[in-house]
Amino acid sequence: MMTFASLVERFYAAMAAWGIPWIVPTLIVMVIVVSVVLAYISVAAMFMIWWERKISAHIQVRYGPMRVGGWHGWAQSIADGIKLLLKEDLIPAGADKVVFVLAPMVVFGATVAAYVTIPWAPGLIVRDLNIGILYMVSISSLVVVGIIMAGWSSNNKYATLGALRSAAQAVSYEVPLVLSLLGPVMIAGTMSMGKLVEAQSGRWFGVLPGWFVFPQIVAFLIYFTCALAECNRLPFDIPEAESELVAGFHVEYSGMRFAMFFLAEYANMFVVSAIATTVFLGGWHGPWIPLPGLPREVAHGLFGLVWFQVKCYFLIFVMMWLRWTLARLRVDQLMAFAWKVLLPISFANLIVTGLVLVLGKQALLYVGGIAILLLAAILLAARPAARTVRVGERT
Amino acid sequence: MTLKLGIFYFLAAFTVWAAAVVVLGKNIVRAAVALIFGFCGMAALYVLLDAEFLAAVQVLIYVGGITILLLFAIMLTSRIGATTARVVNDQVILSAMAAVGLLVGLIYASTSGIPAMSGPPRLPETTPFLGRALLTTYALPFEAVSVLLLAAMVGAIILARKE
Amino acid sequence: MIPLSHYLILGGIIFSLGVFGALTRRNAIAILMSIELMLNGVNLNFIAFARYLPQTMLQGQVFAIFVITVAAAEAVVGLAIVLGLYRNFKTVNVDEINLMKW
Amino acid sequence: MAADYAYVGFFLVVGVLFVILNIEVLSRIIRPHNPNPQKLTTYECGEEPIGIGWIRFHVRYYLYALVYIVFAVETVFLFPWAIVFRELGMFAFLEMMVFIGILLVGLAYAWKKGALEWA
Repeated sequence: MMTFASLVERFYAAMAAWGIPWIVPTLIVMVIVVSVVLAYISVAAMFMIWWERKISAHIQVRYGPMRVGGWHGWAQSIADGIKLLLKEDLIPAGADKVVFVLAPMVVFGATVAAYVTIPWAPGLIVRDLNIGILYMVSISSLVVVGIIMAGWSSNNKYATLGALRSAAQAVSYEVPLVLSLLGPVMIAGTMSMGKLVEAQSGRWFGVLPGWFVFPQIVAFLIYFTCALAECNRLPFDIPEAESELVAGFHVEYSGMRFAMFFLAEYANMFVVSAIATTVFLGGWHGPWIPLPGLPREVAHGLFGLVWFQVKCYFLIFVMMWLRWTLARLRVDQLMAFAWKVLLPISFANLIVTGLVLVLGKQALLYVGGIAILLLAAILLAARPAARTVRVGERT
Repeated sequence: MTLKLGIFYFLAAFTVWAAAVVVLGKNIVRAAVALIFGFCGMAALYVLLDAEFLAAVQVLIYVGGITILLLFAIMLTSRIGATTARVVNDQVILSAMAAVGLLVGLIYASTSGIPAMSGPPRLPETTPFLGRALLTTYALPFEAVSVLLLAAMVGAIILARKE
Repeated sequence: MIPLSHYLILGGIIFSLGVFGALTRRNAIAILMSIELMLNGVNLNFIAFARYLPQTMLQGQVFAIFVITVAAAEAVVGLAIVLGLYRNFKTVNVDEINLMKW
Repeated sequence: MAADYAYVGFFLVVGVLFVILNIEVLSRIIRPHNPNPQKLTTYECGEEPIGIGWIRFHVRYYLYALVYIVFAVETVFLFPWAIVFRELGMFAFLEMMVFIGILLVGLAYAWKKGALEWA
């Protein structure tokens, strides 16, 4: 919202008039901003944990948490948090203690840093970095490093194996993820998150909203699939498959250390949804009405804030819904899917997008036809041959 | 701008400390972890030099790619039980003399050979500029890079897969 | 403004540390890590020059991208060679691998 | 420009401080602390752990990471291309197609050689 920026400006001016050096108001603003973001992360994560339990319960026709706090057990996550705070902290005797302690810091710090360039509403973004989307991709690669550190330092076979699988899966799905984000970047000609949202303000053919999901539907589906894999959500949760690896890389973490990983996981779910919303679903765009008694910008900003949240939580809801609908993939299927299906399709999407942009819209028909043929050919070629699994074969 | 200078000194100290742990550390995994922090410190220094695209590339390629590869290779080859093994060979003194000599030469060159330059007040956004440069002036090296990557991939697969 | 020489000296320190590591470490992977450090020190110099010499039109940054690319290729192939060494010699300590020494 | 990234550094530092505050300060005051050797062994579903957890594993993990790096480097070149390609037009498009085409040969090779196989 424009008014936020002007408020900050007025605060700076007032401080300067008082003769206070510029560093003081700058630091005050930074501390306020980071506190708001951290509070949002904590509250949103707690809400998501409760929500996920309720959704899973309703899908399985049961109630889920009902007691703590009265109405539908809304305080369940708070109770869980207090319980984790009271739990004893154990570091295994054989662990590499320095790396063990550092790992949750790397994971959580990187997750928090990703919130710097999320565009919440018109003009309401902590910093609109000009390499926005690339920044998002590269900062989230730090999370993978943190996971390897956690798994390796535990000195536990399950944890090591879970971390390795997690890293292999994350790097496999990273490439199609980045390629799918490139389509919208090519259309908009910018990487900044704020400008990407602004580029979606028009309309397609005068009726559909100008969201990039319509020309880039293939890219959106690829992105969402890869985002599920990056978050280790089902059906891609092989790294922490409880039936074979107990819990994956964080088996040995207990109490508050485990809570930090848990918090980062849910915060990360919000980040990937926010990227999808920003890049494909038009960010804060949506219908809005000028509210009486409020300036135009404030009304627009408030509606934008609401629309952004609605879209993000819708995507998070889909993630949770999928978790209780789909079965877990086998490791070999998981890897083959990333490299042999998603990667060729995302390259094809990139090439088609480029052709349409270079040749103009009239090329769309030809290109569309060729693309469908190509996709069909690739899918046919990549279809796994009927495979007999021998008894006792290990994957 | 003494604040910027202070940040520079902090980042420089952090990066040099991380590099020293990489070079002198006994535990190879800890050296790799220190290398990750060193790469992040370098990325921050790039940002200080207005090269934010390169900073992102540094994090994406070095931290997200090369260090993961290094960690995988360490876990594939190291006998972790033997941590007390000697980490340096018997040329330490000679090598230290060579490194210190090199450092002295480099410091001499950077302080006396190059005039003090202040640089422009601010660079424009670098990414479109880099894109234009890569696709026009440096088109040939750019295509050569793809051949290099192809060769590296093929070679590494052959080397790593031989059973 | 930070003087250019600060960056150059920092790059020199990191490069020299890398040289020392590459010359002294026994573990082949540690040698590769030291070489990555050397490349990073060089990159810092390139980017510092690109910043302080605007008439070069960011040539330094373009070159740094190519250096990062070559570093990636070097790590991929180098580590594959280390894996091959380990398969044949059951060690990655370069002073124990003396097949080609006399 | 560079000032924008002060926020990035600040967020990173505060994120780390948040973890330290929660684990080492807030929780340390109220949580119990009485470890014993049984508690401090690594978890292996109730069995006594045999050997250390730092197992050696299969080379296939390395192969995936290897192919990943090559394509990650490629995306580094794709980002500046995607930004400027509308102004450079057909020429830039063809150039990038050559680049991608050569890398796709590598992908086909890896595919054929079974580097993408989990076996």
